[in-house]
Amino acid sequence: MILQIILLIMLAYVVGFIYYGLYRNITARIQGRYGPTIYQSFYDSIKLFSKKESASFGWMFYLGPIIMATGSVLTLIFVPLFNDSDFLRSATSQGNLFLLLYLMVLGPLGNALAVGAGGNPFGVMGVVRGLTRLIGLELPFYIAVVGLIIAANSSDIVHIMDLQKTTGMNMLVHPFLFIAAMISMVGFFGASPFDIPGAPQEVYSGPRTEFSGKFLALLMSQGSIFAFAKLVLIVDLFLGGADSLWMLVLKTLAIFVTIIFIGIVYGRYKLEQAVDFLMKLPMLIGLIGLVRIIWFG
Amino acid sequence: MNSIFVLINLLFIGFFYQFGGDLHVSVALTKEFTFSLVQTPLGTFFAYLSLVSFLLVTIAQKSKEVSCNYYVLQLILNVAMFVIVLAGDFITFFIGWEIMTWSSYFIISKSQSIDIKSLQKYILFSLASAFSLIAGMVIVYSFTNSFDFSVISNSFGTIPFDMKVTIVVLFSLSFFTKAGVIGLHYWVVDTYSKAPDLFSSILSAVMSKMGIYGLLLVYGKLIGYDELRDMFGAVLNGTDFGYVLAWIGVATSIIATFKAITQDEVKRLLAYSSIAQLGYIIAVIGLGTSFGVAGALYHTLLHTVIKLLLFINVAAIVAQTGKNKFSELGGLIYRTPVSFVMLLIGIIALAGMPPLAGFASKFMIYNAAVDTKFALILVGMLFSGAASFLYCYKLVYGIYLGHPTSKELETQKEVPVSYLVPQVILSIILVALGAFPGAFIKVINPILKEFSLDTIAYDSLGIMNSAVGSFNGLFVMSGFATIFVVILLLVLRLKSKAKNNLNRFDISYCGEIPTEKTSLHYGYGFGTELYRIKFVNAILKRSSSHFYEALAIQTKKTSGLFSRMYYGNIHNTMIIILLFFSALFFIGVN
Amino acid sequence: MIDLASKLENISLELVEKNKRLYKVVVAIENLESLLLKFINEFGYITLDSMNYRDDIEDGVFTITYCLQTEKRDHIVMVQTSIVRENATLPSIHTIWPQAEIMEREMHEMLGVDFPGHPTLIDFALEHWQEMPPMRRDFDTLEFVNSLDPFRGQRDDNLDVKVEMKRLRAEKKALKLKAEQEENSKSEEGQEHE
Amino acid sequence: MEDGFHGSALKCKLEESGLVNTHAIMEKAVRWFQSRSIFVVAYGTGCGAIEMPPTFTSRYDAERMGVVGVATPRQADVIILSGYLAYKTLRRVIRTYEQMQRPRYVITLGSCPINGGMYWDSYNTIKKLDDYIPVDVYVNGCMPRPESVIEGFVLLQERIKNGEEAGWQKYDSNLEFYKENQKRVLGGNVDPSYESDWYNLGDGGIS
Repeated sequence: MILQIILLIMLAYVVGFIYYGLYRNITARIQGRYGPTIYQSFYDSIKLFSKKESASFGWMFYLGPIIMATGSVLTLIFVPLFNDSDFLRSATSQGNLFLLLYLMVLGPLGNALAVGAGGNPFGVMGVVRGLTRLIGLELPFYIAVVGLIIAANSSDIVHIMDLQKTTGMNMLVHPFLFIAAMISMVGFFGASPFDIPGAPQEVYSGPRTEFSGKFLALLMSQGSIFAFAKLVLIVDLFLGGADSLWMLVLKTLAIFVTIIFIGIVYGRYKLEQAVDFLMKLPMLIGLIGLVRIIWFG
Repeated sequence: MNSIFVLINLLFIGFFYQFGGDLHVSVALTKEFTFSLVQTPLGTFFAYLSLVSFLLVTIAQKSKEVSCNYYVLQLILNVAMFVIVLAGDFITFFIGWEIMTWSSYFIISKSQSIDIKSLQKYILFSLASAFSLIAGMVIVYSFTNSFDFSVISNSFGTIPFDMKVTIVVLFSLSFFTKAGVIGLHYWVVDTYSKAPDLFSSILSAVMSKMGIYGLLLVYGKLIGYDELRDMFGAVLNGTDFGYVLAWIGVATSIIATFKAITQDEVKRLLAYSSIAQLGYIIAVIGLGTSFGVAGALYHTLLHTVIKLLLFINVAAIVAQTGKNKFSELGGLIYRTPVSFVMLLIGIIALAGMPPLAGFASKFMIYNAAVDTKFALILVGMLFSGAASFLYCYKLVYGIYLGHPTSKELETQKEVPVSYLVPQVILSIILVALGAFPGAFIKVINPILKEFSLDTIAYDSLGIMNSAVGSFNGLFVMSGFATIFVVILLLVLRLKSKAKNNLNRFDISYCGEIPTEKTSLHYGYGFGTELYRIKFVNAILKRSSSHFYEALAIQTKKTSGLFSRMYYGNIHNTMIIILLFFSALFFIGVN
Repeated sequence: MIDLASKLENISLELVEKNKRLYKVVVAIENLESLLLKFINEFGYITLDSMNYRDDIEDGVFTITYCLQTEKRDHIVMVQTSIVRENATLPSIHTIWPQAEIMEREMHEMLGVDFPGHPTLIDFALEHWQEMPPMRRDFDTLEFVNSLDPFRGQRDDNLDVKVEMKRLRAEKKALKLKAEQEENSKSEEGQEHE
Repeated sequence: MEDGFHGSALKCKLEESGLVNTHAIMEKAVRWFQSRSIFVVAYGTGCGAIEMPPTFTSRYDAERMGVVGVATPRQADVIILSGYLAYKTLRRVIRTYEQMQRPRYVITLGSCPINGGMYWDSYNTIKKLDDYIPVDVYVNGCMPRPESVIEGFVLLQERIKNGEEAGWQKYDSNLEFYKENQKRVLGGNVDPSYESDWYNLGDGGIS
């Protein structure tokens, strides 16, 4: 199992970074630029890992990025990768969707502690923006997840995946829930219009303000791993999982590119605008789907 | 002196453990009324809860000199709660209830920061709850001719329907007031924040749980969940009654969460968060499923542990620094590292983060909502859970992280050991329960049997089972620890050396150099963003105080009306009394 | 148009009409404030555009000019006064015009004029300035600059411009002469052939 | 972190075998990666600030060479100083430079940082920037076009790749000299540089 976990982590690391390179490339092309190479994120992370020094404000600051990385790796472990294959299934079956929902927030909270210990007011402002945005951002996602759980009457992801073999993709069965979940996914990936926490024009690159060298590199790496985990989760919940690696890559890529195309064309909301928006339209869409499941499902 | 009372508490627990078994005391006060203690699994659970909490708080009181009669009052309160949770009939229950009210009243009045207004609030609401309790008792007695719980639970079905409803409403009101449901929480915040710092932990951790105990007693044992289902219809997979109660609980938890985020005083934030957490319990207590009751019990236990930990921690900090506002504290992490770690464990559990115990109870509560198909309830609970991260972070940031806001904070010592000992014990409990969430199922199952609900499957210590999924706490904990250590080792191995412990002013601050005068702590403005969000602002700007002030004014007016009758000339008074009695007479005749 | 000349004879000042819309009033430092107030209250010159200063080191005075404007921006009057350079002080007029506060701050920093009763006479553009105020004419900027931050040394292949110019001119001349001589010699040959 | 771990494990193995000098290879690889990814904090001093937006945006897309702008000095490798520096600005620039993490490089635009340019006799600007912080690449011209700015970046990348001695090493080796100059020009009010004890020794401490 350990070997499988290491394999999984490396897969997520590579795929996540290539996706981010793709993200930068597509953004550049849409802006009429040539853009960096697709491996640019590797270069960045290796460069940062090999910086001569990295500033640290004490042990809590040191441990924060590590907690965050731990949280995302743990999240990755609890997300089943393939349909009916026993790859890491022994580990995945130890958890459930509720556990995953809370694990996804564990890392950011750990990092928030480090930012607070760093003592940069801009960083803390970024964290507070992030947590406040979370209030609005989680709502449509929670509605979608709760809808799926109620529909499947189980919080076991594997069970939800298996159900889709008979009923078809949840994305088609519960379209409202899928739309709601996708809207909050845009925010989870830090894409516009919800990229409030790290807004460089306002809060000086937000929570990452004080992080340098290996800490920043660690944050970037775990970000890519976490992104992959989130994509796989969406694929499992709504796109009926994947049978092979290629299928998985294809489906995750589809989701990712959709999110890029949504994010690229928008400006940034203010904090209150973002939460207000998320509490109106996406929540309404999600509630429609939820009511459909409860009373007409 | 302190050690004596610690010893007394220890002996109390020891005796209860020794001679507990199935305790059955019954003393006849009159030929009607008896004073009887009957030990049930539910009562035993709550008894241990309160006894241990009192012991820990008494230990913490060592370094904070309090007078002898304070200790005595606390002991009386302890005994009173013991009587309440083991009471076999309503007389005993009510005696305990009254003693609890008054002894706690005297203890609160000993605080320096208390003012008469909050004292009046406290006593008025306690009396109101006591009155509605006694009204319910009397109605029950009038139909069953007995105060004994067993007799009542057997012959409850004979009561007519409207009286049943009245009884349920009266008891619910009484216990909701104690637990501080939103709307009836008017006394909670002031009392918690102005009570003696260590006694606030008792108020939040134990006394509010007496309300929960009362609810479980009434719904579960006296009336019975099946009876409730028959009385009120069924919706989805649950009962109407449970649905209404769940909405009350969810509203409580959401509103209180948002109120908590915007507080500047530490203990007010904790008070609101305790209201919010009790909202979770009340949301599932009426569902009538075994997971509902189990989740309520589990959350009761965890909330007691967490709130004891947090309140003791905050009390230590307040005693050490003399400051109780987020805008005045800050930057204590490297001065009081142990307290920081304790508080960290506390808030991680409070937020329900997986490696620690907090998640298990939340998981049970969510499952209860799932298998009754109360989807909106579930969404609401998840939502308030997400919002509660904000006040958890505010709690730890405002006190320990950021920058010290004043000179004396920079030269703080670690808090006294007597404060740390209970915190360490409690945090060990939290970690252990996080690794072994299944351990508590053994405690819950007998209580479920007592409520004639089907028990929960139990595989092993590590695994928490439910109808709609399970998780392995041991696996999560060990996995977290392993991965954390591995990554830590990797990072330590890296070439790039960390410039450790930079000067705290060496932050990237747009090229400027902050000094002591620069305000770098974000403790005060924290949470004011919420006022700009329309939906949240709509919640925040409302307050129950308007209603109660209006009520007070009306009461004054009516009482003034009555008094005018007597201050007027005697004839009018006589005439009015005459009319009154004649009216009674006619009613009696017809 | 207000006839300033007739209205202002009781105050000792000289009035110059530059054109129909622009007046210049030179007033003694004692009457400055009263005159400014008069301009606001009676003639409607309500705005202070700018405070300009000049260092007349020959007369040993600073000449300060207040430019006032009417509400409609159609008439300007320049109230000019002069103060002695040694520990010069001016009455602060930030109570009359708030915008004067920052102008006076600048003047204090650049010219070293003191404004009694001014709330914020702190650093304006310079930081921790120790020297003589830089806008005084007896402040030797070049010397100060060179002492603080001397010029970069010459490059190895550096050449003196004047010498080079001379050399180039000489070369040109030589070439010209050569050309002329060739011309002459050609013409001579031509004549011989005829 | 995996590659860091595996890389080092591999390194140990090969070192033992002694076949190849893996140290040099590792260094070379790391230098290459460093040259391929350059995080820039653009400090807009003077007129040259206007040349940076076109350099980084669609017209002359500097990101195609891995040159990206970042917001904070902590994350940056290169600081661009575009134009003349007043003493007031110099103080902030030194602070920003000392907050950057090694290896760190400086690129200046225009002739003002070289010899004061058209402000050579101003009472308020410095003439020679390299007295106060080490400069790696001068891009001269008044103002340099984005093409030449990009050329400067390419030059810097070449230097990093070849591992020539960079400015930050000079700064560390003769810190005394730089601090003396800074103190002279900033009138003894040198701000605390949190990385050397120089200012704690009495003269010109935390003012």
